[in-house]
Amino acid sequence: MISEKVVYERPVALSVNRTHYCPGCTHGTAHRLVAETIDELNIRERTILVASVGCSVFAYDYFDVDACEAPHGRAPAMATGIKRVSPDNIVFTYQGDGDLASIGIGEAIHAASRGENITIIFINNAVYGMTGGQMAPTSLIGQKTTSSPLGRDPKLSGTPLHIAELMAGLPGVAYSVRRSLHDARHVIQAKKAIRLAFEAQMQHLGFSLVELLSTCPTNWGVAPGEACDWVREEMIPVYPLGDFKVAEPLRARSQRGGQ
Amino acid sequence: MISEKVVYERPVALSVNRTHYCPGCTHGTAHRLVAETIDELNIRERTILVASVGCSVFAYDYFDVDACEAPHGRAPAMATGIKRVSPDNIVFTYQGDGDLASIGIGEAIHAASRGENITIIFINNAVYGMTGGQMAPTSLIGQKTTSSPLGRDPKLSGTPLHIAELMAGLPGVAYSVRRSLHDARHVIQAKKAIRLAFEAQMQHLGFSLVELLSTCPTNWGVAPGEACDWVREEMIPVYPLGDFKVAEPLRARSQRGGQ
Amino acid sequence: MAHGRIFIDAERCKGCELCRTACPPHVISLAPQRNSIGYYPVMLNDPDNKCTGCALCAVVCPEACIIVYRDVAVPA
Amino acid sequence: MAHGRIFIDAERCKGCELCRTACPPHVISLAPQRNSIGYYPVMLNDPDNKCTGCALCAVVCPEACIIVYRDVAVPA
Amino acid sequence: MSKQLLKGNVALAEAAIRAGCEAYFGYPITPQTELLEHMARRMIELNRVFLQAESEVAAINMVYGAAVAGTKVMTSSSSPGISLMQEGFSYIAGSNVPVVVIDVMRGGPGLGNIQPSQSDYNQITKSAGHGDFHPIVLAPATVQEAIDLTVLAFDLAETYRTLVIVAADGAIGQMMEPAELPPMRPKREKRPFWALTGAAGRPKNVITSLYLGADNLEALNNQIQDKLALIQGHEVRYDCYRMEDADSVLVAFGTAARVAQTAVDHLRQEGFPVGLLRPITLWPFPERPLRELAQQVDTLLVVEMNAGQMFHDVKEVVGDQAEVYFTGRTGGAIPTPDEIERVVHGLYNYYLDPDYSPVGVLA
Amino acid sequence: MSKQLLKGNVALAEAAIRAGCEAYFGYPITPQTELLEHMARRMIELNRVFLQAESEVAAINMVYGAAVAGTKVMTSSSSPGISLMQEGFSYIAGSNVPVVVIDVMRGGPGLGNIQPSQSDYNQITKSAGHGDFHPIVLAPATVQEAIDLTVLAFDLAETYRTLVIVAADGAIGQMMEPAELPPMRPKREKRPFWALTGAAGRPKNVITSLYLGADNLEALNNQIQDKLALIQGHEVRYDCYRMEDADSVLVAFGTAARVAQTAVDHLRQEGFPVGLLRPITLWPFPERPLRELAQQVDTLLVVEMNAGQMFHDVKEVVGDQAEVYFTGRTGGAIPTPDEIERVVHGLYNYYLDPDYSPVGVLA
Amino acid sequence: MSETSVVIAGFGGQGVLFAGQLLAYAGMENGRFVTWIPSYGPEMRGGTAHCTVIISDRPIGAPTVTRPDIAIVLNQPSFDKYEPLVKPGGLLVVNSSLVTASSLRDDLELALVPADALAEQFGTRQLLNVAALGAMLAKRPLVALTAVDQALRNHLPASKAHLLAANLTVLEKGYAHCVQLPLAQ
Amino acid sequence: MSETSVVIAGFGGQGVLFAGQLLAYAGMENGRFVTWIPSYGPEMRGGTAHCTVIISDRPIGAPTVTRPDIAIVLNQPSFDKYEPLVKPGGLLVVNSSLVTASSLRDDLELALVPADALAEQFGTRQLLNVAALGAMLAKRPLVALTAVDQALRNHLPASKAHLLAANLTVLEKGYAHCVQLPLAQ
Ligand SMILES: Cc1ncc(C[n+]2csc(CCOP(=O)(O)OP(=O)(O)O)c2C)c(N)n1
Ligand SMILES: Cc1ncc(C[n+]2csc(CCOP(=O)(O)OP(=O)(O)O)c2C)c(N)n1
Ligand code: SF4
Ligand code: SF4
Ligand code: SF4
Ligand code: SF4
Ligand code: SF4
Ligand code: SF4
Ligand SMILES: [Mg+2]
Ligand SMILES: [Mg+2]
Repeated sequence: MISEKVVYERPVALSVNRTHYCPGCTHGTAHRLVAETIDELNIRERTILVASVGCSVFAYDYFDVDACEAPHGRAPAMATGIKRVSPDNIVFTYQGDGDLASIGIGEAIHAASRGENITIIFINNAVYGMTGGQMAPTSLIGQKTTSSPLGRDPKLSGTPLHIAELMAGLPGVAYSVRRSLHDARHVIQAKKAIRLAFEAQMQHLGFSLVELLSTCPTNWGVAPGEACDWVREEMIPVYPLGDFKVAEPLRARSQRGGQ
Repeated sequence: MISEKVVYERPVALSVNRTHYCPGCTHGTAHRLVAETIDELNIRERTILVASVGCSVFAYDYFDVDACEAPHGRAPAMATGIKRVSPDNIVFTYQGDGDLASIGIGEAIHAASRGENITIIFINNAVYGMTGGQMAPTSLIGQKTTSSPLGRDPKLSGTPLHIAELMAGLPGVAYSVRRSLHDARHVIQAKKAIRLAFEAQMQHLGFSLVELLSTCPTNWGVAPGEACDWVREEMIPVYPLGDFKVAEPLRARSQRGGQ
Repeated sequence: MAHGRIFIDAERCKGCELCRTACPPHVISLAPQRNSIGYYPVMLNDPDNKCTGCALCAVVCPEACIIVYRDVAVPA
Repeated sequence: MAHGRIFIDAERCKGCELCRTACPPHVISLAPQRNSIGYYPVMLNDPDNKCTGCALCAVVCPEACIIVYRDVAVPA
Repeated sequence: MSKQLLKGNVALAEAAIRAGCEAYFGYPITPQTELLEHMARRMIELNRVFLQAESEVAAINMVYGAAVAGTKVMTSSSSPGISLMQEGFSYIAGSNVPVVVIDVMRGGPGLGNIQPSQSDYNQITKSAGHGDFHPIVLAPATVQEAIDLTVLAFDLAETYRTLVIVAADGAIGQMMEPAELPPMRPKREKRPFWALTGAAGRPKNVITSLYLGADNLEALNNQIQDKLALIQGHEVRYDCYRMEDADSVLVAFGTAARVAQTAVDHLRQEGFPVGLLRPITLWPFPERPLRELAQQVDTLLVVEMNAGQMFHDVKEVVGDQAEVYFTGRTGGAIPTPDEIERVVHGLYNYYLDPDYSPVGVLA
Repeated sequence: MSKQLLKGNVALAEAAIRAGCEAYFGYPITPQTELLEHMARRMIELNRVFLQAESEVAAINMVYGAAVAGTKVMTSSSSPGISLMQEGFSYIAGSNVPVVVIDVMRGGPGLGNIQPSQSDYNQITKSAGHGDFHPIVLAPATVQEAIDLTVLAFDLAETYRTLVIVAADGAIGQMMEPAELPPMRPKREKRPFWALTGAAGRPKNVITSLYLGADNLEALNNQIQDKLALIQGHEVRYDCYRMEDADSVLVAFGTAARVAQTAVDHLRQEGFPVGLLRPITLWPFPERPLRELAQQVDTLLVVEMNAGQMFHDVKEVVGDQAEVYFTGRTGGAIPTPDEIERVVHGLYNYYLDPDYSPVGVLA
Repeated sequence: MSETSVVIAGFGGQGVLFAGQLLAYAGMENGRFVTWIPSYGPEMRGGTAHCTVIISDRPIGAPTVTRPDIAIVLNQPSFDKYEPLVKPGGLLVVNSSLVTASSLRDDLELALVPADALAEQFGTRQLLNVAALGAMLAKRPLVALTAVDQALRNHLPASKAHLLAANLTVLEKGYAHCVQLPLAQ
Repeated sequence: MSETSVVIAGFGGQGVLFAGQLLAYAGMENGRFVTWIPSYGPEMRGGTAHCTVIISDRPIGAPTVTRPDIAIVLNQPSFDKYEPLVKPGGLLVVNSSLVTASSLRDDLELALVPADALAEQFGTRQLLNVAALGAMLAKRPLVALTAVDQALRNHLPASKAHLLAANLTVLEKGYAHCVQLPLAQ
């Protein structure tokens, strides 16, 4: 006899709310992966999300966990405050590249350097999504944005910041990797990394960060599918995927390079 | 016939004011080296100092150049503002480790990442001198300070931040080295590095930073000579001296390692 | 060959078509009607039962609006 | 052997003795009197003319208060 | 130049450029983003300085740097960003350098929302961070006035070597209205004598806000207070509307004043003798005209898009000379003429029946 | 417990600990540094959370984090650091979480100096950053009161889920005085129901200050305004000194009030019927008592260590009921009893000779 | 009416902001006071956008209104939102290509225009906004049709210049549709 | 006098802050109101430090004074700074081991005490602060000598416990010196 089994369904840690994300925006994908991880690790009831300011500002509506909303860039500081008083909770921030790499770089670096036992999901979409597509520290050279209408000029605005690599240089960091969300194979790899990042925290190994290359079809001015192509063709050459720091206890389970 | 020549005298770019530094504090040494450099390069009349908040807060009284005083940690932003509107001026900041590595890490990293064509003299004395000896991000593991009375505990406060190395990782940086001020040989090497840093700016190569290991006899609670010993014995092993980034045009003139 | 099917929550779907691109046997297509939010959702269009239940569509779906089923042989 | 001498601005000197430590022939010593700020400054104590004018003292002096002279032979 | 349909944010930006703004540093934030974006395009085009800073804290300190170098410089932001600039404002105040800031206010507290608001009133008029200081605060009510006051802001900043804040709100920033831009000013060639330009052929210039010893810092403060008094004496600006025989006067600024003006028209049609006093400078506050007015009318109704901030300034000035009431909306809502009219009706009833308590009014 | 000779900063810190402070995050700044240093030693000793943050911006957001997690949490700073916390304050306000902040004020604006001052008055009583909010502000005048008000601060913060600022100044922070510490409170075992502790066996808790749509944010603001009104109704605190038959009253808080008190003694000796009203809560401001007082006396002289900030609150409340004058010192100077007495002498002369203009007085 | 407020609402991409600007430009060219204000920020994500245009004979107060005189609704969610809000006696212009629901209010004038269809027929589908605008003007001649015509000529972005003729045609077709058709009740 | 203010000033390292605390403890143990406040911050770098102690029968106003009743000056810069500031009729205690200048004021009482010398002779050089404090008390018995004695016993830091006896001796020697010597005019 033939019967059916469910091989994929919506994770429990995602709330029932609809997202406000644009069609094809991989913020949604990242949310799903985090939620799946929370389900798998069975930590929904002790996880605390620190949402940030960016398109993901309503993340607290989309996850079914206790959550708060940090001022722009300050999520790692807020997460520090929470984790220090509640070391048994699993604390993660979800931050965009404007939030983490621009205004919040200080808080991110210091949390990492202190080895705060928190997890950061870092969405690099090379642009400020929420405010309408301005240049981010992660925008590519030559990338046209609403605040670099002639394309990012390295002489005026410098070069893309490589957060996963930067973090990997700090001793307090247990896990720092970059993954991409532009196709199924990479999404699967991203998921594994997210899971390892949370496991790093559960094993008290210190700071963990997963940088996810993500699309912003709206502000890039392309269709969702083309946005995925742009990640593959333009972003990945600048932002190589890979493991930049993997603490010893996690190493056996981490795939090299993640490509 | 025997006559005398002056082989060393006070540089012109140092003003006549007495410093308020404690006896043996090598802030004074760093000032002198910068002033000598300004004299040698003949740039006193186009140099602008951005002083910071720390024991060197009065640096603008000690140099005979145009100068301003930035809010704590924000000297690189202020220097950016100045340099952008006055690209023909030589702009440098003088910052302590609390100022640059703690509260001001964001401004420092972004100025470096943008490749601002400015020079930073960074005084690492492993402590907040001005406010009475609290822990800095550069304090050593186990170092007793007024805010880490039991010694810096990496589990609570993380590990020392390596600024020269961190900066070297950013493409906008033309020159990032570490030197020490604890004895004559090292002072001479520090001087060469400071000169190269200013030359980097004069050659429009981008951001330059010289990290100087410096003493704080007062807050370390030791005599000036012992403070120099402590730099040699305790700090240098943690903060290796050396060149972490030297842009091609400077390379021929930079000595390797600087030890 | 494994056989499966998918359920798409058309009210959540935003018609981004990432699933369509990801589907190896190309059994997903755009629906002709907008949903109530105004998007044209996708639908399973699998007359020949080519869906394998591989779940790649679900893996890429940003809206988590796909449920994937796969046939299993149940010992009678 | 080169020969030199140093001038110390005693009112600027803070008596940190870094110059004393740096001086190869040990010709610098602490003065017995405080200066007007309250520090015991250093002084050149070189009865045997051992100062070489090497300037190492000046190189380490945080107060930039040492002037170093060196003898030079002037063709007569 | 003739009138164009201009978006407030764009008008603010272009007005700054034409007033001679040499450098702009800013950080994106809704609802002022188009201002930054216009700057991004135009300043580069004109070979002037545009830089997107890494944060508002960095932006205000870049501005501070460009100001000590003697250039006409500006930043813009909205409420949370303005909060982050408070320390920088205080340093600018303590250094007597000219700076222009545009605040396109939005709803608070906290992240709040991005709708129009006037709830930065206290934080920009009462202090610029710590210490005793008031920036000049200019509040436009139309896109045209946004242009005119931005130009004025640059002039006042230079004249008094002071911080000037143009306090707009999300509605002014986002709306389009017909307005005329001024001609482009010629580039200023020389930096002011006090500026940091390198100590060539003159003693060094030092710009600092550090004054060790109470005496020195008090001397600075006295100088600042003298300057503030001078500004209070010379720079008060306000507008009056239909004051003839008014026995009740609305007091409102910016977008709230537009609505109040509509309400005045309606109320006048109904026969209520109501006028409007609209402060244009929020600091210096139009104290004397308000005090004089208070002696002539019975009632003042302050209308704001906040919970009653300017209300306290009005009350302080009016004292016991007239009744002062408040009505307003918070959270990004704009009051409607209806709402204001209802409150005014209530106030008139109140005089007939002292037990009547007008809705939505704080005494 | 008997009296000890305690330094203000240490007393503030130890009082917080005994009041049940579970976590402290702070950044060094003179003249509050010993507070942080005491915390560094004692909190670790007691197995509580102490962390030196990388900045004041980080510190206030760590505090915000610990607050949303439902712990009693505190930070401390001095004026420039308080400026940097404004955005954080506003988020805390918008989230209705309890937080205690100690501000040991110093001279401004800018870097200013590290001498005692009261020039944060506006920035802490008028707003907590952007948006409509007032923290409760408690102003101790002695080391003993610094202790008592710190304990009270924790209780008020919890009761109203609000931000409470203890506004001391460099003199209170640095001086030693005999004072008695309260006993150590037992550790609180449970986190409040609204806290983020993990959504175990209950629906998730969310703490945010983001309310999209004017209606939602206005509802939040209404709730906040209701809370503020409640606080104004219940928590006004002030102190009166030698008010019997006074016809002139000094109004001063904190260190200025100590000096004013000495001046009152001297003036009484000379036969001048002078009293002192000392606001203990700077917000909520003691409006009613002041207003009542104003109806009984001729003159109020506000004495502050700033250029006249509380002065405006007094003036607003007093209206035209009495004359309100100001005298003060800025830049970190503490007024002397002499100076105050001279001004009071001048004021009495003024009544005899209306042309007489008292020195150092702002009308 | 000396002051008229118009809300134009629809999906992102339906050109509501531009339609509003056209109306404002036309009003301005007719020498009247005008304001235009968009919805902005994250509420523009995930679908809907709207703008408010006010045209008046005297200076305009708030640029936003809670109850518009006229609403042009280009999709179902906009219909749902604005149908109850239009002032009594006001006009509701409905894109009948996408909106099937009908108004139960009897104090409104209703103008049904198959905007998508007209646009597709006489130009391209994107021009539905102009079709609806034309329909509105047929019912309420706030500004002269020629002024909108002029505004199109002056302000159509360079990248769309080739669509000028189509725009003008669709504008007129929308107008014509509502002038000729009997009112839907 | 119901309220007396004392400034103690000298080089960093001369123990001025601790001497002031001793006086404050003693005053407190004598049941009086006391305040102590130090100079603080960067002005402590590069040499000088001072503190102000006020002892009073009633609550104390400002903990700082511009013109103290008593100044104890342990070095020349402190003499230069405070000699002109002491209130008329006040007391100036001078460490004559380091200060050679003499006061020209005739409205002051002057107490010269060779504090360094006494300290070195009867204890260690570091105790000069206590010697000067003793001298002051000989001229103005603000608090009982025994109260200072007690304060020393209670508050000498553990690391200096071995110096207790020396402290007590030097305190008394300072006291004795000024009780016995005729006033310097
Ligand atoms: C202090 C402050 N500054 C600026 C803003 C405006 N702002 C909101 S989101 C954002 C940038 C978001 O970009 P990113 O973090 O990359 O997230 P994305 O939207 O791309 O996911 C900015 C600048 C703010 N809310 N607060
Ligand atoms: C916003 C702000 N926070 C804190 C301070 C207090 N403060 C002054 S200097 C300093 C630290 C100085 O340390 P560092 O930069 O290492 O310089 P050093 O004194 O060691 O040379 C601090 C925290 C301040 N002035 N402003
Ligand atoms: S604007 Fe960009 S990042 Fe934001 S939701 Fe849309 S696609 Fe995603
Ligand atoms: S405290 Fe330390 S860093 Fe500061 S001047 Fe003294 S020795 Fe130098
Ligand atoms: S499960 Fe696989 S085959 Fe089936 S629809 Fe999804 S992607 Fe296509
Ligand atoms: S990926 Fe998801 S949202 Fe996108 S079209 Fe497919 S089902 Fe719809
Ligand atoms: S010049 Fe050389 S030898 Fe002479 S005193 Fe200096 S260090 Fe000594
Ligand atoms: S190094 Fe300079 S300051 Fe130090 S003792 Fe020698 S001369 Fe004096
Ligand atoms: Mg982004
Ligand atoms: Mg340091």
